[in-house]
Amino acid sequence: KIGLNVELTGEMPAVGASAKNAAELFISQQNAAGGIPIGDQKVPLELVIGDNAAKADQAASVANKLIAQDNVIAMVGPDASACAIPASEIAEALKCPMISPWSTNPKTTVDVTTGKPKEYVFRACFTDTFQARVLAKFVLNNLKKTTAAALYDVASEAPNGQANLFRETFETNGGKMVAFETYTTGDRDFSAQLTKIKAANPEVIFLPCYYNDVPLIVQQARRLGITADFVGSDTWSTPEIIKLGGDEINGSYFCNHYSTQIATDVAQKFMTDYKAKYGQDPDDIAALTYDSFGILTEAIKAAGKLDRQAVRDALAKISAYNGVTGSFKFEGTGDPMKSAVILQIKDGKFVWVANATP
Amino acid sequence: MNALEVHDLTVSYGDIRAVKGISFTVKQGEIFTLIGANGAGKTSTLRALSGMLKYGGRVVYEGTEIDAIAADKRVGLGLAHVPEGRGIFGNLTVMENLKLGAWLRKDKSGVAEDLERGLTAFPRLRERKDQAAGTLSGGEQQMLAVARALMSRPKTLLLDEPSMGLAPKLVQDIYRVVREINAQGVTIVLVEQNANLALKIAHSAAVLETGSISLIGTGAELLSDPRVQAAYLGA
Amino acid sequence: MAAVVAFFKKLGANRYALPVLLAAGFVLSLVIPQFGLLNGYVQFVLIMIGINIILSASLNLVNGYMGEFSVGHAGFMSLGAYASSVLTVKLLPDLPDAFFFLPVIVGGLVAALAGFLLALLSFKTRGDYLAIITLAFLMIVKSALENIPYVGGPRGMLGIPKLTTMAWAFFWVVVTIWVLRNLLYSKFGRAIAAIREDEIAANSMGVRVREAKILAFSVSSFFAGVAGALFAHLLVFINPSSFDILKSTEMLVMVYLGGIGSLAGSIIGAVIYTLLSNWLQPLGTWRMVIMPLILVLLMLFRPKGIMGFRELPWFLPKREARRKDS
Amino acid sequence: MSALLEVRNVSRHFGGLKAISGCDFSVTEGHAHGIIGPNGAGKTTLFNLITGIYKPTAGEIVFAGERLDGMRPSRIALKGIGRTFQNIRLFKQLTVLENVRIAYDSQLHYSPLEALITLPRMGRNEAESIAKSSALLEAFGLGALSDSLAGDLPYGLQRKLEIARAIALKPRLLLLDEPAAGLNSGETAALTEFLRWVRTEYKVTLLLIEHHMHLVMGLCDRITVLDFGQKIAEGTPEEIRGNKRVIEAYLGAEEE
Amino acid sequence: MDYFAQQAINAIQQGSIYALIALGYSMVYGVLTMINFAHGDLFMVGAFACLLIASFFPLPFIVILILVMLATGFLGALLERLAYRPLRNAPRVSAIITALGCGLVIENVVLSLSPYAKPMPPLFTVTGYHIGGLSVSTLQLMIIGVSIALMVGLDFLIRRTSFGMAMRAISFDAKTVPLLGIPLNLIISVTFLIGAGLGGAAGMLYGQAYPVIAASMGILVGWKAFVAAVVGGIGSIRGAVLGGYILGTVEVMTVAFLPSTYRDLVAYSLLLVILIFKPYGLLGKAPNQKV
Ligand SMILES: Nc1ncnc2c1ncn2[C@@H]1O[C@H](COP(=O)(O)OP(=O)(O)OP(=O)(O)O)[C@@H](O)[C@H]1O
Ligand SMILES: Nc1ncnc2c1ncn2[C@@H]1O[C@H](COP(=O)(O)OP(=O)(O)OP(=O)(O)O)[C@@H](O)[C@H]1O
Ligand SMILES: CC(C)C[C@H](N)C(=O)O
Ligand SMILES: [Mg+2]
Ligand SMILES: [Mg+2]
Repeated sequence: KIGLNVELTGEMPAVGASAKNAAELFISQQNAAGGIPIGDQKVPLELVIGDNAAKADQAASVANKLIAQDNVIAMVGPDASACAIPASEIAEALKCPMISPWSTNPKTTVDVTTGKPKEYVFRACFTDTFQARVLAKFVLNNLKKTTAAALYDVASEAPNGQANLFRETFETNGGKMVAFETYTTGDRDFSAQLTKIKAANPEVIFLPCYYNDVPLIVQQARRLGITADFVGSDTWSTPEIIKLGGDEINGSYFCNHYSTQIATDVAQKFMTDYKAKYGQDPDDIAALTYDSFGILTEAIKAAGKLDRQAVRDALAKISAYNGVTGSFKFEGTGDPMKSAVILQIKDGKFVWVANATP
Repeated sequence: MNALEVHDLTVSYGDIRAVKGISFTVKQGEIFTLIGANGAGKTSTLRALSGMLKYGGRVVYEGTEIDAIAADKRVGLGLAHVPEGRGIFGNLTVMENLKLGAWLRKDKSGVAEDLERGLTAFPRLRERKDQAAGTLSGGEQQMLAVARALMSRPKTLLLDEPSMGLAPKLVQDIYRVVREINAQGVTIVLVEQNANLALKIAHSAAVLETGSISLIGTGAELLSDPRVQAAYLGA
Repeated sequence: MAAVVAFFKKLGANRYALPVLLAAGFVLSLVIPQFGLLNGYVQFVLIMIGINIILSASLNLVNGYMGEFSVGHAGFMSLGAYASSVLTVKLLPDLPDAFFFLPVIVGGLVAALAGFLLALLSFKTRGDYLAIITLAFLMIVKSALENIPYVGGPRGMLGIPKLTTMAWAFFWVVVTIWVLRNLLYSKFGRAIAAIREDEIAANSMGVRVREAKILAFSVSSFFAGVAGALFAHLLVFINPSSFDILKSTEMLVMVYLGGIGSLAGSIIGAVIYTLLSNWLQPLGTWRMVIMPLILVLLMLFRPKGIMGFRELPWFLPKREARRKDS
Repeated sequence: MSALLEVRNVSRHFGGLKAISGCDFSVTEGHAHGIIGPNGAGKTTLFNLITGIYKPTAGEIVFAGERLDGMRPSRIALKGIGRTFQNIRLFKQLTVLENVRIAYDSQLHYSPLEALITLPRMGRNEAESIAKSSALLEAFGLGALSDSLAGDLPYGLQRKLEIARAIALKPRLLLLDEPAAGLNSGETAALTEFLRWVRTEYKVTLLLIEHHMHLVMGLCDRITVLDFGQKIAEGTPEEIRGNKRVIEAYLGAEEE
Repeated sequence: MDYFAQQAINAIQQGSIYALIALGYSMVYGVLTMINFAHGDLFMVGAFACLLIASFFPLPFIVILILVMLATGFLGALLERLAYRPLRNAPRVSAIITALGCGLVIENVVLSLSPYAKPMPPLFTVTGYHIGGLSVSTLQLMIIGVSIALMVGLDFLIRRTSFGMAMRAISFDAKTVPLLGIPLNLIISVTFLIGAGLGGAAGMLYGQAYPVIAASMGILVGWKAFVAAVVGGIGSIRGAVLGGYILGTVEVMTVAFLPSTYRDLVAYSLLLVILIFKPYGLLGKAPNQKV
């Protein structure tokens, strides 16, 4: 029994929907093969889904339910850091392994009071510290731009963290932030902030914003006559952004967990299966969720028994799992050693531009 | 033809039966008055007649049964009701209140004429025609309510306690107006506490006691009835 | 249904029933976690029910008994949550568990102070305008918290110790209901009801309208703050967006579901709401279709909520109950 | 006997409308004092000025030697002025007893903190309030209806309850705004008796507005007549009855 | 200077949208003294209706606008008929809570049917004018124009026509209205039709200006517009417009001249202060009830 704690309602329903799809795909594939081998018998997997409505308190309550009531062996999710952090506290306290597919915020896997890594919390993605470094370097070295502005959702955990980390690394590496603007979740008019940014005249605008805000920002910026390049984070990574973004988003760069163009065999197979089942290309969340389930079952197999402690120990020992989004290795923390890619949006597609390793 | 025929009318509020099956007839062109103590069911009867309340029994207006007709449609048939408590719209000006009274009428010139007539009959209203009606004194509001009802050119007018809260002189004024309206051919059903006054101008009358009619007759008959004198005239 | 009513009537009439039940409840709330009689999730839900009871009862004081319409209680709640967390996380990190009442009371007092000021500033305002003032207050609190780095800004506070236990939750529910009952059946409670019915007449009958409103707001926001403190130390993580207009909406739903002007109603509303929203989890987005639909249907058939202006005999002080019997 | 209430040169304007202008009169302690005048003369406005619901535009109002103008209505009520309203304003969704208790509450002395944790003093106070309020209702013949909702009472009893509620304040001065409105002549006669009883039983000075001349003439020691916001006459009932101006402005040619 | 002028244009656009939504709140309030908390969601439905119509029938802009207004208008009238009318004699809050519930139902039904945000196709070509450092687009001009036109029209309807008089009469005392021969229910239905239709029109224009539409788009804007309506003086058409522009201006100018995180703090503090000093809003009248 595996729990899935995702954002089906609320601010980012697309995230929850993709995660749910990927999870169901994974489960059905495993069960078609009779389940996973534990000891000498095959055990079918069962999925228990809880909706956290993209809210911190709901996420905690769902985590509680999945772990204490439904007795799951481990929990996958939540994805948004704002939800993943409180849920991770619960998982840690109840000693249940948790893997967040997509929460990039450092605090998810670290106990803030002691500064030590949490024992039971893992993630399937890189962290914001890493991502910010990758992006800052990309802007400075590849794009050769030295002035940047940022516009982000101040009330949302991931964008907020990414913006601040980006500013830090960008400036220590010789760049200059000329404007640093915010909005709040749910806003749709950014003209005031953009006018301000326009006056500061940056070469690049960093937009660590969720996929449904980005298109609006980009369109309003172009309408105001802003010509700077847009750079985004992994918060962009759903094909939805292309659908919503129109012409204006063309040419923008963002940091991602994997690229369909440099896909391995594992990834290739996942992509075809996913497309066959849901009629659309899988996005990052789908891929990472799929991988989270992958490493989890790997760990369960390795543990050889349905015991939370054993599963967590096996997870921590994973050293070379080959997933859709690359290879995984945990080295004493819940953060995998993983590489990132930089993609560009070009004529309705995500085009691979560069690789970045830790 | 009779203006109104009421057969076995009942009105209930939840479990409370306010009117317990009363019947009476109002002749065309007369003043019919309904008197009775507090809570006897007078207001409830009028509300039933104008369609404000659901009721049992039958109401025949100018020969046709109107039980299935909604309140706003009854006004179109010429049945107007000046409710207890006046029901003026306090947030509208005096003028606007009067104009609303003519909602169903299409003849602009006729309406303007009636408006003028109303303001002449009640000079107090002309003085205050642009004032919010809610700030009028009680008596002024009562005049406005009557004037407004007349704007629909009713054939039958239901009046609920028009003298309530009025200065003695104004009561005389209102009653003079009621008589005048009646003289112009409008049938009037008048509900009153002030039995003395009402019975003096009524052609026929009935006494309502806890939801039932206890006496019915001409105005003069009831005025001289010892039971009425004892109970309602404070004699 | 009638049998249930009769049962409660009998139970309510028995004067030993209440203390016995209270004692039993308290012992249970200590014993259950000690011996792990119920799983963690059920305990979590039970504590949430407690917190929600406190919230709906406190909101009911303003929205039900006083007839105003506050949509800002999530703001009071967040003040309580933050104030108490600052205490346990930053100022008194070594506070023994048994002294948990201290940060909770401080949280309540900070919220009460805000309620006091809000009522003081807006005493001239009524109805929909007051609703907006409370809404603006909510937005200001949220936005202020987002701008204070000391409490983590928009990302909120982490590492709050998990101090809210079933016993504490139970304790505070009892305190809330007891205090509110005392208040409601005192001259101040009558003053509040009089204001709801007719402010001008109340004034002319010697009711100090302004003082009564301020009192109601302060007490109500105190308990919203208490609930916030318990909430923070249950979830161990808070951020400003946990206390948004949706949270206020949730409280409104509980109050009107259970019934305005009734403590019993507040309890019923909170229990039903909390249970339902957990049971309906598997329905995903349709859950949020069904819950409001239930509310709408209830409003259509029982516009004042399940208990609207009715009270179970337990919640009446003895003298009232006695008078009603004789 | 001395003047309990003095209205000195009081005016109140609404926009351009002079509802009361330069009104002067005084009420002697122990009297029943009537105010009559045409509709819209400013009688109710005068009551609202005395009880603080409106603030006077000019002039002063003195009660028992103390200026009232500028005070909040609740303060004024606590000084000893009770009132009823022209359009009944009961607490409709509360019981008859609660209506009276709310007014009686001004005599109770305990603090909010005592209320929150029910100290014994509060209990005693409350018990006393129930007893006294019930007794008052009993005296008014409303005892049997204690637990009915005020809004469910028949009209006549609502008027009576409003008076009882005002009496619960223990006022020295009781303002009654058209207590007989909507009563028939028989009922009005009974009300006159009742008001006499109230006046002696509770030792209050009465100031009342009324259009029923039987009541006014039968009950009042003195009558003030207002028209267009100004006093046009004052005197004993006999004097007023014969006053030409009053007949012209108010009473009309034929007396009722 | 350019900077300020540009921000002023931004403020007017933002204000126009708040004003347009606030009008619908005020209109319904003006008649039933009831806050239609579902209005923000009707606004959202307007945007989706526009998307649906536009993706199946390539009609001219104005025709789509009318269809959208009719569709949301009928939804609003239906809501009134089914959910609010039975509560007309119930306590006022019951109706408000019902409206809140209905709003949630609508929002979540749309969410369940369409979890992803949707792109809104442009219905006409937006031309941008760049004069010096200033940019104005036809879309902005259009939003501003439509709001002002609707405001003037509504103001006329309510103040000058007998229909408007009847609406105001209903707000004062609905029971008496039929006694004058005025069809009460019809007028209320039409009021909702217009009010919700306005919301729908706002949603559609909004969708054009911010072409990513989602089920949750109505909540925040809805609440803000409601705030605007109240600050202006709820029930007053001119007040709604004034409130909308004030809110838009304060929001934009705070961002323009202060750190943008202070936006809500400043905007709502100002609104709070306005309401404390003018408890019935800027153009609202204190209920002048005679005692
Ligand atoms: N809305 C209502 N709900 C419940 N009962 C009502 C309602 N209206 C009237 N009643 C009751 O119905 C009975 C008749 O009332 P009605 O108003 O018809 O009397 P009335 O003769 O007009 O009295 P009044 O002289 O006071 O105007 C009374 O007992 C009253 O209490
Ligand atoms: N709040 C107000 N705003 C504007 N005008 C008012 C207000 N209150 C009263 N008035 C006006 O003041 C005048 C006096 O009104 P008031 O109610 O005092 O008369 P009244 O003598 O009590 O009459 P009635 O005998 O009919 O009750 C009226 O013309 C009324 O329109
Ligand atoms: C886009 C989000 C769902 C994931 C993001 N990286 C976070 O940490 O919250
Ligand atoms: Mg009557
Ligand atoms: Mg008066």
